[in-house]
Amino acid sequence: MFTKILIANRGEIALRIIRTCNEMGIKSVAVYSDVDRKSPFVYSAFEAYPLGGKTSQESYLNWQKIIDIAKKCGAEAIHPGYGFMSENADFAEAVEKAGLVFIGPKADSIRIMGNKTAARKLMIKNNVPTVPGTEDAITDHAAAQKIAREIGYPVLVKAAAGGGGKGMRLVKEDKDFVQSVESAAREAKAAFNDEAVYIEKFVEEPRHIEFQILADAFGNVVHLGERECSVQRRHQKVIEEAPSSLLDNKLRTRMGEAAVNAAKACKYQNAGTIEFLVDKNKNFYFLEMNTRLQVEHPVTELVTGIDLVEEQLYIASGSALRIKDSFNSFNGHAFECRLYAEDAENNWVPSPGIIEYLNAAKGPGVREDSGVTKGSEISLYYDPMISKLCVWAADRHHALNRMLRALREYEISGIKTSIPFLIKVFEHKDFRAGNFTTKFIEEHQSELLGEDKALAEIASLAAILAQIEEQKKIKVISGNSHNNTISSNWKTTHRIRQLRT
Amino acid sequence: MFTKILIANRGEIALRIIRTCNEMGIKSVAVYSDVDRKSPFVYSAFEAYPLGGKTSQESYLNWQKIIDIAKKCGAEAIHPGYGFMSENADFAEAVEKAGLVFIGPKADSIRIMGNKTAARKLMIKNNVPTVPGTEDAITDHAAAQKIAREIGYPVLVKAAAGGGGKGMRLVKEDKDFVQSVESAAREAKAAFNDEAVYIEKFVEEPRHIEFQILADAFGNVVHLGERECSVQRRHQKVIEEAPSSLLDNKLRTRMGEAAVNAAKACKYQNAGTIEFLVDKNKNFYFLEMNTRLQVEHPVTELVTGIDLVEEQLYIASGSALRIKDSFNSFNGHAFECRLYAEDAENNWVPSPGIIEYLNAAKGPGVREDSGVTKGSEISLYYDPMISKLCVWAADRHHALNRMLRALREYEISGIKTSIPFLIKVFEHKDFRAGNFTTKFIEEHQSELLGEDKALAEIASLAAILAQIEEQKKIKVISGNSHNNTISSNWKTTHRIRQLRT
Amino acid sequence: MKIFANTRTRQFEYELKQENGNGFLFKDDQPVDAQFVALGNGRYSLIKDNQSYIINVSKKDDTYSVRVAGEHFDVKVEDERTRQVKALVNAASTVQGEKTIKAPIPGLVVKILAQEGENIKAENGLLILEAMKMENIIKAPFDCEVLKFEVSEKDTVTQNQVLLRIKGL
Amino acid sequence: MKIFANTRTRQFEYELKQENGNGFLFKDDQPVDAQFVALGNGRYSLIKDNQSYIINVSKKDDTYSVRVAGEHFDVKVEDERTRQVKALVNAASTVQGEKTIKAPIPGLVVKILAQEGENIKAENGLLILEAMKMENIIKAPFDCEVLKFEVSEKDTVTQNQVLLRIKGL
Repeated sequence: MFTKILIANRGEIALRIIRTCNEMGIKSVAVYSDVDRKSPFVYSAFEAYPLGGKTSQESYLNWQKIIDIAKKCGAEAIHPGYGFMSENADFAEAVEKAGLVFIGPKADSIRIMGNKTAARKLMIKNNVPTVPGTEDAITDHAAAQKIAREIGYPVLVKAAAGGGGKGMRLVKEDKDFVQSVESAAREAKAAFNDEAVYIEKFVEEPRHIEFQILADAFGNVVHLGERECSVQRRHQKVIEEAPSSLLDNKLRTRMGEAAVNAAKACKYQNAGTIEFLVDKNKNFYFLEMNTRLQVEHPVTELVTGIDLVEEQLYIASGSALRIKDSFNSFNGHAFECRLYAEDAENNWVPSPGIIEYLNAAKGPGVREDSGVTKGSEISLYYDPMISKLCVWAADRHHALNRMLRALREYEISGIKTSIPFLIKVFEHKDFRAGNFTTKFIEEHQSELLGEDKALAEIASLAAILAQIEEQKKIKVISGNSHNNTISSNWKTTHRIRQLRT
Repeated sequence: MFTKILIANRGEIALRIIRTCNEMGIKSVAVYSDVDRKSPFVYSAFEAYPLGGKTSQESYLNWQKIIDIAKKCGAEAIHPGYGFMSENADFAEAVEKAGLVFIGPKADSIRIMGNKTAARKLMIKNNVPTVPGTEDAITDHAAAQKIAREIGYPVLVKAAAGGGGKGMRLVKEDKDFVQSVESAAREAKAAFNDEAVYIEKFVEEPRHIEFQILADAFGNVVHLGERECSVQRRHQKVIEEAPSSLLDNKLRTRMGEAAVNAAKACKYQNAGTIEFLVDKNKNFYFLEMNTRLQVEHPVTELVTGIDLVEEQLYIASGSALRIKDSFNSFNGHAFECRLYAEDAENNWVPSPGIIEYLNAAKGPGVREDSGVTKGSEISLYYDPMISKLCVWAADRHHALNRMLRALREYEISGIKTSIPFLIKVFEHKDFRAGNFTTKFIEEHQSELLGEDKALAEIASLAAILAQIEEQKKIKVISGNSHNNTISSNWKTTHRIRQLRT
Repeated sequence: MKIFANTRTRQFEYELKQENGNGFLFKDDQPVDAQFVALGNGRYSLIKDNQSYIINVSKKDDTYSVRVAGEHFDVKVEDERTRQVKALVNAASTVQGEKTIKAPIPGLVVKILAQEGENIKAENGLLILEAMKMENIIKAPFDCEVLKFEVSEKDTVTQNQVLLRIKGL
Repeated sequence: MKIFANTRTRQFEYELKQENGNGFLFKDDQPVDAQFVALGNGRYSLIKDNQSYIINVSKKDDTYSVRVAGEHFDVKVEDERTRQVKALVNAASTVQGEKTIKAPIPGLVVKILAQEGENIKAENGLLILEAMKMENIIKAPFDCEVLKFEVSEKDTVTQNQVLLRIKGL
C-alpha cells in the first residue's frame, strides 16, 4: 500500500479522499490555488503545497506543476478526484511516465471511453445497447445540423470530451441548433480543450440509472449495484439514490451484466461508472462511462458498506479485488442531495459570498461530505457545489423523511442554497412515489418553487424583531411569554407543511 | 400512532427523540429550565414550554408541572429519555393516571427492576445468574458494613434507586467504608430521593456487556444483540461498541436468552437493557436492568439499522413488535464516544464555559448526536456530557481507525473535552486488540494521559504566532512559504503519531 | 407605528406600540405572542404561540435574508415613515427613453455578441455571461438599438451591475 | 528577542528578529518555515515545513488554549522582558505561614465538614464540592488548623476560588 499520495483536486472530494487516507494511515498531500488557501481540504491534509493562481487553468489543470510537487514531496501516487484531470488520458499517461501511479484506469481506457463515439462503437461491438446518434465527433457545425435533422429533434449536443453536463445542450428546434452547438463547443473548449461534439437522439421519459463497477489489474470486474440520478436540472444531477425505485431484480441483473461487459470491453481498472438511460418501456441504453470516482459515490457506500476510495487505493497499489461478488441486494436505502450555492427562487442565479454561519444536519442516518465551513468564501472560480448531504434509512420511505428532516435542520446563512428547492422535491408526491423521469424538475418547476405562506409570515416577524433588536432602542415584550402560561390560541395549522412527510 | 408527544428531558437525548418525531410527522413538545432556553433541543422542537428554575429539582424533576403542560398542549404521550424521571415508577403511574401514555415500561416493571434487591431475587428465581451480594437495600450503615465484611472487600456500594454511576462507590478497604456509604447515600438522596444502598461482590477482570431488548404489550420479546461498555471511569461509561470483541456466537446466544428471560420475568414492555458482567472465565452475571432507552443506544442502531426511538413509539402506541427475530449477527461494527466537558490532564475537572467554536467531525460513517452548538454554555447544573460521537465501519479495525480520524477532526474550543483522552484510548494496543476490562482506564491511566511532544511544539508555535498576530505590530514572514517552493527540511517524523492507526 | 415586512411575493403588516421604553407588537389588533432570543451569529430562537423555530438572519444592504425550517426568505422591513419618504422620491423620478441591461447574476463576461450602434431583434443574444462554469446568454428584451456596452470581455461583474444601455426601436 | 512558550510539561524557546516591521522567527538558530493564516473564530491554518494543521485558539487570562489534531494544550507565552519583570515580583514576595485551599474545580459547596478553629489530620475531609452531579471531597493536605472558611454551604464557586484558610500544625 502507498505511504503518501497527492490529491489533484479541491473541495469536498479532496477532503473525502483525505479522510480515507487518514483512516488508512496514508499521508495525504493537498495542492491548492490562491483562492483555496483557507479551504478545509487544505488544512485537513497531511501536507499542503501552493499551485498559485486563481483559475482552474492556472492551478488544478496545471499538470506539470502538480506532477513536480508529487515527485518532490515523495508521493507514490496521484488521486485525481472527479472533474479537472480525472478523465484526461494524457495526464494519466504523464503521471505514469513520471514513475507515479495514477489512481484510476489506464490511459487507453480513459481515452476510448472519453471519446463518446469510440466508446459507442465499442459498446455496439460488445452488445451493450446504445442510443441512436452520430458515430463520430463533429467539429463542422453545418454537417452536425444535417445529422441532427436526419435523427430528428429533439437531439442532444454533447462535448466529445465532456462530462458533468458541461458542454451539453438539448436542442428542440432546428432554429436553435447553430447557437447551441457553438455555445456547447465553446464550453467544451474552455473546460476540456477539445471543441468536438456529437449528436444523439433524446430518449423518451428517460430515467438516468448508472452502475458502479470495480475492476482490478487481473481482469476481475464486479458491480456494486445501481444509483438513480434522474432528478437533474440543465443535465446536472441534483439528487441521487440507491437502489433505484424503478429496477426489479431481473432488470438489475441484466443491466449489471451489461455494465460489467462494458468495463471488460475497455479493459477497465479501478472504480468506474456505466451510465444508462432507461426509457418508458424499461429498455436501457448505454449513455457513457465515467472513468473515475463519481460525485454521487456515497449512496453506493451507504447501501453496500464499502469505502470506494479505500478500494480504489487497494486496486491502484496492485491488489486483486477484495470484493468477489457483484451486489444484487442492498442494505436499506440512501439519498444524496447536492447542495449548490444558488437561489432557485431567483432564476437559479449563483450565490457567491461568505458563509456567515453553518450548522449542518446531524443525528441518525445523516452523512455530510462538505467542502466548506463557517467563514468559507464561495467564489465564482469553481463549481458552485458546496456540499453533499446524504441520508441512510432502512427503506425508501424512511430515507425520504429523514432527508426532509436533515434539509430542514441544516442551518446556513450568508449565501443562498438549493435546500428550499430540494425540500419541495422531497415533499413532491410523484418523487415520493418513485414516479419521475429526468424531466421531473422541468415538468414540475412551478410546484417546486414559491414561498410557503405560513413560513413567510414567521420570516417576516423574525425580520421585524431582528431590526428592532438591531436598533437597540426598544425591548419587545411578548403578548404572553412572560406569564409562563400556555398560549390560549392554538395556531397549529401554521406549520402543517413543516411536518408533512 | 401519536400525533403529539412531550419529551420530559433535555440535551442530546431530547434532540434525538425530536429528530425521530420530525421524521415520523409527530409533533414534539420540549420543556425546558431557564438555563436551557437557548439549547438546540428547545429550538428544534415543534413546541416549547418553560418549566422555570435552574436545578433539576426545579425543572426536569417537576412532575406535576410537566404532566400539566402535556395535558394542556394536547400531547398524547410522554417520552422520559434517560436519567431524570425515566426510571421513576411513580412518575410513570402519574402519567398513566393523567390519561397519557408513558413511553416506556409499566410502573410495576420499573419498580421491581429499579429496586436492585427485588430485581436480583426475581432473576435468581428465573435462573438468570447474579453476582453475590446483599439481598435487600440497606439504610443502616453499620449493618451494611457488617455485610461488606462478610462478602469480603473489594465491594461495590450502589444506590438502590440509582443508575448511570450516580450514588455508586467502590470500597477497597474497611476503613473507607463509612465515608463511601454516606457519600453514596447523599448522592442517591439528591438524585433519586431515596438513600437506600446495597452491597455486592466486585467481579474479577469484569467486562460490561449489555443486551438491548424490545418487548411489546402482547408478550413478544426480542433482543437486538449486545453492546460492550467496559471502558468506564468512576463507573461512568466512556466508550461503547457493538458487537463486543469478546463474544462468540455461542455465548451471545446464551446471554441473549438470559436477557429475554429477564425481560419476560418482569413483564417488560418497550425498549430496555439487561446489563451483565462477564468475568475472566466468561461466566456472566446479571448486573441490572435499565428500564429505558440507553445513552449508548446508537451503536445498536448502527449495526442493526433499527431506529430504537421509532420502535419505542410503535410499542407505546399499542403496536405489536415489528421485529420478529432476535439479532445474532450484525452489519459491521460501531463505536460511541461520550464527549464530556472535562479536562483529563487536570485531574478530570469539569470544564464549564461557552463553546467558542464547534465544527464536528463529518464524512463517511460518522454520526453525531449532540446537545450543543457554537455559542452553547456548558453549565454546572446538569450532566457534563455534551455529545455522543459515533462511527460505523465494515469491521472493528476500520471502525477504530475511523473513530480516531473523527476525534482528531472534531474542532471545539472554549471548553476542554475528553477528546484527547479518547484518542489515546483508541490508539492503545490493548484496546485495539479487544484485550480490556472495566479496569482498563484505571490500569493504563499513565499511558492515557500526557502531552505528545511533537504536537506540543506545534501548539506552542501556534500560541506564539497567535500572540504576535493579536498585537498587530509585526507581520511574521515564513522562512520559506513565500517562495512557493518545497521546504528542504523534511521533518516527517513530526507527526507519525497523528497517523498511527 | 405601522411596520411592513415584504417577502418576494407577500406583505405582512404589524403595529408597534411603545410604552415606557418597551415595545408591544400587534397583528390584526391582536398582541403577538412571540419570544425572540438572540443566540449569536445571526441566530435567533423564536417561540411564537408556543411553537418553536430556529431562525438565521443575515442582513445585506436593506434586506434581511431569513432562513427558517429550511426555507429562505428575503425580507424588506419598512415602517410608515420610511415608506412615505420613498413614495415621494419615486414620484419625483421620471421614465427614461433608454433602458439599462443589468447582470442577473454575478459572473464573467466571456463574449460580447453585438456592436454598439447595432439594431438587435428581441430574444437575440447581446452578451454571454459565465458563472461557475455555466454560460448564460443575455438576450434583448425587445427590438432595440445597442447604445453602449459598460463592460468588456473578460470583465468580472457583480449582480445588478449595468452591462449595457439600449434604446427600444 | 527570545520568546518562551510553556505547555504543562514542556518549554519551547524561539527567537523573534525584526526588520522593517516584519518579524522572522527562529528556533535553534534556524528560520521557522511556517505560514499562519487566520480563518476567523480563533481558527488558524498553520502550514509548517509543508505540513498542514488546523488550529483552534482560545485565550483565557494569560493562557492560550490550543487544540491541534484532537490534542489540547494550555500554552503560556512569555518574552524575555515579561519574564524578567515576573522574576523580580516573585523574588519580592515572601512565604506565608498560612495556606489557602482553592477550589480545584468549579462547583457547588454541598457540605462543610470542619469547624473554624478545629484541628484536622492530613487526608481528612474539609469540604464537599459537587460539580455536574459528582461529589468531590476536599481533604487536608497536611495536619492543620482551620482558620477561616471563605465560602458557605450552597455557594457556587469558580475554579481557583479560595475556599478556606488553614495553618500547618
